[in-house]
Amino acid sequence: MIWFLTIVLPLLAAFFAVFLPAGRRGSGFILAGAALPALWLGLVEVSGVTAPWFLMESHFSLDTPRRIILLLTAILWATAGLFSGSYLKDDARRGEFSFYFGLTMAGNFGLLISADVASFYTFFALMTFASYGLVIHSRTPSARRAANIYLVMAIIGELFLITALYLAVESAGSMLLADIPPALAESPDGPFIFLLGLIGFGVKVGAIPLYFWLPLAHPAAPAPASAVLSGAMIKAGLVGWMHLAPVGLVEWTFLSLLMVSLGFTAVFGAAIYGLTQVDPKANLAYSSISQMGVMTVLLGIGLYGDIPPELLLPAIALYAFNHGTAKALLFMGTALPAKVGGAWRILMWVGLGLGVLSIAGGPLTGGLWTKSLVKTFLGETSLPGAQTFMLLLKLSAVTTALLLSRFLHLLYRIKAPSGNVAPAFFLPWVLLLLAGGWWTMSPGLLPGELLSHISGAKGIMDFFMNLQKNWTAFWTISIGVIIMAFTLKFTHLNVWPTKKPSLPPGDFIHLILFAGAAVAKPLRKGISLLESGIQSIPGPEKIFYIISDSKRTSRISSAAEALLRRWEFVGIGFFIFFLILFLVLR
Amino acid sequence: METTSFLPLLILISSLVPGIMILLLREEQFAMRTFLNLFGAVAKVALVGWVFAGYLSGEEYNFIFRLAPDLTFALRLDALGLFFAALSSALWLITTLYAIGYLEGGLHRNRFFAFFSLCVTASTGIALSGNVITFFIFYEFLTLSTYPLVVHKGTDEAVAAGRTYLWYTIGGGTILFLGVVGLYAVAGPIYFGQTEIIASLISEYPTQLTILFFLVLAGLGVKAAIFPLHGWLPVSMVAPAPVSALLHAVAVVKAGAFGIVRLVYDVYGIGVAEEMNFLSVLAVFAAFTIIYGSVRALYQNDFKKRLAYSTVSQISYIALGVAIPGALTSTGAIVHLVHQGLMKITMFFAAGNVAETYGHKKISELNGIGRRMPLTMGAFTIAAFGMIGVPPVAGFISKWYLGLGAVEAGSYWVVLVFLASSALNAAYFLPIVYRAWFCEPDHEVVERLRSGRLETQALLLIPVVVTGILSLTSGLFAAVTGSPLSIAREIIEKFYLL
Amino acid sequence: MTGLPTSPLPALLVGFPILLAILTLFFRPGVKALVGLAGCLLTALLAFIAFVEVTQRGTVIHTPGGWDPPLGILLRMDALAAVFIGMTALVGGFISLYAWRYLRAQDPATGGYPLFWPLWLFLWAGLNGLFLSNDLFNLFVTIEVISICAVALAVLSGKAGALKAGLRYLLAAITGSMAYLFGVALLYGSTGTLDLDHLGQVLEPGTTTTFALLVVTLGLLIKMAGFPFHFWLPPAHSNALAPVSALLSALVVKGAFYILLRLWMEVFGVGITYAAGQLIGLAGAIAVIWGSWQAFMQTSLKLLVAHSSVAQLGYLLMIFPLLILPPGVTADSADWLSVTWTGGVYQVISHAIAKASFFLSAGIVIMAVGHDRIESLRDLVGNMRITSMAIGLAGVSLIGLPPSGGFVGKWMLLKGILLSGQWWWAPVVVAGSLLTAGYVFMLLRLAFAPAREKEPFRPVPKTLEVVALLLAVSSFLIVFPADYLIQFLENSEIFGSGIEAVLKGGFYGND
Amino acid sequence: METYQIYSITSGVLFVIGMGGVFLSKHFIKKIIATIIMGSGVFLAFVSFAERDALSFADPVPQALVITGIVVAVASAAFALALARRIYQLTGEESFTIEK
Repeated sequence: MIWFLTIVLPLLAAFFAVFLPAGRRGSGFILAGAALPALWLGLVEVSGVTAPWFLMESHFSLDTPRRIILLLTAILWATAGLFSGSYLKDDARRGEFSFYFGLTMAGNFGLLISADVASFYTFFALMTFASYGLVIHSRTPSARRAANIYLVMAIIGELFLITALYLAVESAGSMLLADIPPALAESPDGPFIFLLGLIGFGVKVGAIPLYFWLPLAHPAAPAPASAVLSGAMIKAGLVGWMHLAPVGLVEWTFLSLLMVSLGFTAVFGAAIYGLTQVDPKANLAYSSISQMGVMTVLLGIGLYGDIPPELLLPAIALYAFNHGTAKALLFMGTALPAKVGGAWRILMWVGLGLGVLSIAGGPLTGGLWTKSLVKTFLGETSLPGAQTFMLLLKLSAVTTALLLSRFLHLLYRIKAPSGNVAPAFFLPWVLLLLAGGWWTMSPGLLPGELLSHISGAKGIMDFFMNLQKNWTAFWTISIGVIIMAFTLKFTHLNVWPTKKPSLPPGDFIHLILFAGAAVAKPLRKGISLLESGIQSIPGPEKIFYIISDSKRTSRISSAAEALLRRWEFVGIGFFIFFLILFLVLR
Repeated sequence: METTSFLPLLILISSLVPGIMILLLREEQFAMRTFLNLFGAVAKVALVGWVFAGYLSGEEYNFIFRLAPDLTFALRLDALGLFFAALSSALWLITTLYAIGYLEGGLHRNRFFAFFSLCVTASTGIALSGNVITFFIFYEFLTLSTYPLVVHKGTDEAVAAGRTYLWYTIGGGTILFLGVVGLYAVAGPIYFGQTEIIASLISEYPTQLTILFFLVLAGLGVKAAIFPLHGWLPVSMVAPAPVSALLHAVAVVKAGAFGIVRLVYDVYGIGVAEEMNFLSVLAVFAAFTIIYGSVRALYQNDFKKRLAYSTVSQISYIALGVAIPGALTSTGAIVHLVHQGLMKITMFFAAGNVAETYGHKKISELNGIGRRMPLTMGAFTIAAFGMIGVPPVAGFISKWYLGLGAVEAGSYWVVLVFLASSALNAAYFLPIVYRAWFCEPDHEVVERLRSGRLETQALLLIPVVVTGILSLTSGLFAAVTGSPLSIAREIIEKFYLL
Repeated sequence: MTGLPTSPLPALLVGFPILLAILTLFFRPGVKALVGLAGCLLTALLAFIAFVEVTQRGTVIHTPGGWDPPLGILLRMDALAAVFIGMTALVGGFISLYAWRYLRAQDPATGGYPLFWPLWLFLWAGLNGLFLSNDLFNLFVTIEVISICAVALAVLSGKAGALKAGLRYLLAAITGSMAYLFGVALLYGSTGTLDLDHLGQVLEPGTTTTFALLVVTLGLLIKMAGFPFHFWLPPAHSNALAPVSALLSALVVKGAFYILLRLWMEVFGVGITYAAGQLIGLAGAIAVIWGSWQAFMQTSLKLLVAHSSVAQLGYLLMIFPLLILPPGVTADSADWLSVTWTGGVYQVISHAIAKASFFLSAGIVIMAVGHDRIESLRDLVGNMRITSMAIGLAGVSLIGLPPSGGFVGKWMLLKGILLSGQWWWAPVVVAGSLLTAGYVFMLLRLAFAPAREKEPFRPVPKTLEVVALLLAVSSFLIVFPADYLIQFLENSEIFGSGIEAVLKGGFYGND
Repeated sequence: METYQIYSITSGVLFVIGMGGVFLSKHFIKKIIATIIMGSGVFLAFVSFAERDALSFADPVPQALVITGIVVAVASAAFALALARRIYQLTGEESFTIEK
């Protein structure tokens, strides 16, 4: 029951929000309430169910990594829902927003709890297409453009995805997601199928080189939607990867190295590019790409085969959890500085600071904990170049800190309202801060063996009290923060743009669009020429009409008939007929 | 074959007789006409349901009448036929309701509804026919009964469209005739399912049977709108919306597609068709049509014309499914018969509603229509997503089976065709959806409805909502017994076990 | 000859209409029509009785006055004759009803062309006589009676166009008859007999036989307007009054076909070659294409229908090549023979019904609009539902679409073609069907098109419309007794020794 | 040359002349006369065949046939003449033009 409620409640909420005035008014609570079953599933282990009547026989169940991510997702949707209720109070399209919000939520929950391909793909698609409505919400030209680029990329992703799924299901001979990784490990086509899936889900993850829609779309949406986009939905792609990846079963060095290097490219490239932005949300979006890079690296290690999946996958999930909550906190936080004033502002800054620290892996945060998971596995794997990667990972703390301190600075520039004011949506934000903080650092989410594998017998508190680790984290982050502060302080070093981004968000999409525009014009012209050409090609019936309708034809045929009517010609005909018949009768 | 039952005949009569009676009515006898229409439609649905239930419990229904030596009129019910009959009769009922609303106050309603009924008689006849010749009889009867519907408006454009329609269909019919006679000449009377006849003759008459296969295929290909025989379809969308809906979703194109299914599975048999490489030819044509129709659809600004080209493309899914040997593709093909019908009828209803309520016929006029007609466009959106193959709409189920089957058969190029088609479908359907929901109207529209009033007449609205919901649920609950998918699976099991 | 049951019915079938024809001459114009109509209906009834008689008793004969051949005349009614007589009765009966109402409306002053009735009854008697005749000379006499009556009917309106067409028709008919008669003379000269059965047994191949075959065939081809001798048909049929056109097209030309069929199948077994059959078939094929194309190009309604007759007669000629076995094929393995000839006969019937309906409908339209340009059909569907339905149904039957009679005929013809391996005729059938569809739907297209002027249609008597529709519907209903009819033809002893026997002997393989 | 052969050949020639006349001459009356010539040829053929097989007496059947044939031919010719005359009265035409 709880499984179905998880999906059905958000759907009901969506329709409730759009059709009933009461639903529009109380949308915040309704949407938040709709996430509760998912929250329950995230916290409490419930045995899976089979729904033979749904799609092509559906199965719903959870495993540890997915439960962690479901919990994350549920928290984000609940708080974002609550947040949106007051954030969009005066928005004319509020009902519509809730509608798409609910649908997307249903898709997001559904894909996480699905254990078979069909329902997974169904909910994945629902989430993908419904979130279009969230991205385009403001209807500004830039939002429209972002949404449309998002849609095109999403469809491309879906196409790769469905191909991967066809092949995977065919080779597994089963619709169960759990059967796919072993089948891929066995199949000679396994790497190819996985590569297709890598691309298909890569769009959603924002992996290099498929990410460029993301810095456009995530900032375009209203703050709560950006939060779930960047915090929760982006993880759906990751979950997809985890479903396909035969972690611990294969040794695909090439794919492994590919993922790791793409991951690191994202980690650094996105972080550096993000510095050029002036919109804090674009900045965050690049940070998301960068952080997803880390998760890509982790999964890439898994493909090398020397880390058991039961250790690696929960670790990735936990990393995602930390990033998700923190990132959502920051995204929703972008709406705060203009509204929060006075004493509340302190709380706001603390929260934002914690969020930033957590993402960067700062001392005493969940980030430190999750990042050390990465380090552990990088240290354990025998993947070629693992040492270098370790170094790169350490370096990434600097770039992340740089990027996010830039983010804080961008927020800092926003003018605060006077007086001790806090909007209603400040409360869900604080709730998110608390919930995220609590669950990231609580050991309850992780399986015991992973816990002990990482922190040894001493337990997690000991880990957090480890001075050396905290110190390392502290100084690496400090480097970034100090560089930022330094450059801001000295004008001739202040290269940071203030009004317009020095490089446009979405980076090389512009190259693509530019090239596309150059190609598209002649292409479109060519195709429309072709189209008019095709239209002007007469079909068989047209050719017949031309012949039958022409005056000339009718003149010729009536002249011929007139000839046949003449007695002389009949006589000649008689004679000829006579002769031939005579000949053939002999 | 021994038992004779008049039930199949009764199914035909349930629309034939009302059709003829309506023809004799006076134009203003609205109540009588509506009664006859609905009575026939409901009776047909009930009868088909009854027979279906009987069939499932093992009853056999045959009706045989000899017209001339080895020219036997035979109605015989099998799962595939009943499947199609159920689709026809159910959608007929819905379309009748729609048409009553659509033509309210229009001209020549008697003629319209009479031929409407005859048209459905023909398509159920096609479904129930037990042998090749009976199939042919109804196939041609369908051509004749749809012609007055295509030219119904009587405008010059409609009449010209009717001309093209006839050239194609009669031409196809004649070629089919040649093929059918040839089959009878070579193999004698062929009842559907007697694939052993051809199988035993194929080694003796390979050339003849090859030529005949392609003659029959070409004849059927006209109605199934396979390139290059599709020219009539985009033209004949000038007909009133319920007619387009019926032509595109149920009656005409499906008759062709259904015929192809019969030809391959029930006349030649999959084994022979595969062995002789007939199927690969069919596959190439079908694949080309899928892409071609989609590309052409991209460039149509006329709403119904875009839908028409989309039909060209979608119907070839069925042909392609048939052409790729394997149980999965076959299931996909057969289930797509129904799924495409549901989705396409929804789309045409929606297009009709928009045109009828606001007069918009061009896609460029559809900005913001979703806000004014949320239910209509909601149904349209569901159907559009289904056409693209987005789950959980019905179209996904078909595409899933087709794609998976193609992978299983090792025909990877077919998968690419499906993908390209999906992309193209998205490229021409999503702009409509985008305009409807996310664009502001270009000009001021009289807001004729708000506060409790329906967005359009109830009789126009209910059918589109019903078919929209059906498109969704037949995908969503595809695994439930009685769903199109489950029936298609049963049908296919039979073919592959035999 | 002995052993066959005798019955007075054959004599009655010929004598009764003649008697009535003479009787009608004595009445006032107004009454004449009534008596004539009554006579026609009675003749039709008689024909049906005779038909039933044959179905019950098999072939029946009658020798008027008890004189046996060769001195007397033998009237013999076998299944083939019965079918043709029945067809004449059915079509003729409907046309009579139509004519009664039509002529009165056309020409109220004189009581509606009173001469129509005696002429039509004579014609009917001639037709019955032709179908019942069993010797060459009787066939000549009956076909002459038919021709003269037909021409007289064709010129009934007295208009110059009709007269000229009539004279052309008459001259062509005389030429054809004379050619035929010349052939008869040659045959008689070489064999000394005119009896068809006897002739078939004694005829030997030779130059005389060849020449006889030549002139008889060509003469009959002229009379049945086979290509390239169709020059008289379109003017004659299109200028006549509507019921007359229907009679001419549906029945009269079939007389010559009947003789040709009987002679080729029964008498000339020894003289005919495979190639000759191909030649006749070729003439038929050209007629199909040419006639249909011409019909398609016409702008006048009745000319269109008349050209359509040329084409339809072509189909009948196309059965001849199929009935002649190619060298080296024995009749036992030729399983297409019976389907072909019974199909041909069935085609005759369905064409007669459909074409009659077509001409009658055309007459109605012309009556309603006052001219016979095809344009006049605009918006027919909106104004004259019944007639447009009749045109539609008759047209569908002409095209040969199911479930019409024309379909069964075409089916059997095509099957014969494919079974015989002479596949080269198949494209002709296909193209002919398409062109037929072309002109039929050209009419329907106009019928559905909006009218150019207001109220273009004057009201016409409902009876006419109903009769035309009934005929059109009959062209579909004959599908139901098709199986019975074909069995009836197949199983009966036809052409004296029976066509199966002749065919089994083979025209070629025997010698 | 036997008598009946002369008869036969003559009849054939007459027939051909008649037929040529029907097809090639223009005037109505000439055409009608041509048909009569054809008829004469045919009847002559019949008559010539009356003497066959060296029978001592002439075969009566052809004679009977010829008489009937002549009646028919005369009737036709008369009818044709009447038509031609009527056409002339109505239109003044004496030969066939291309009509519809």
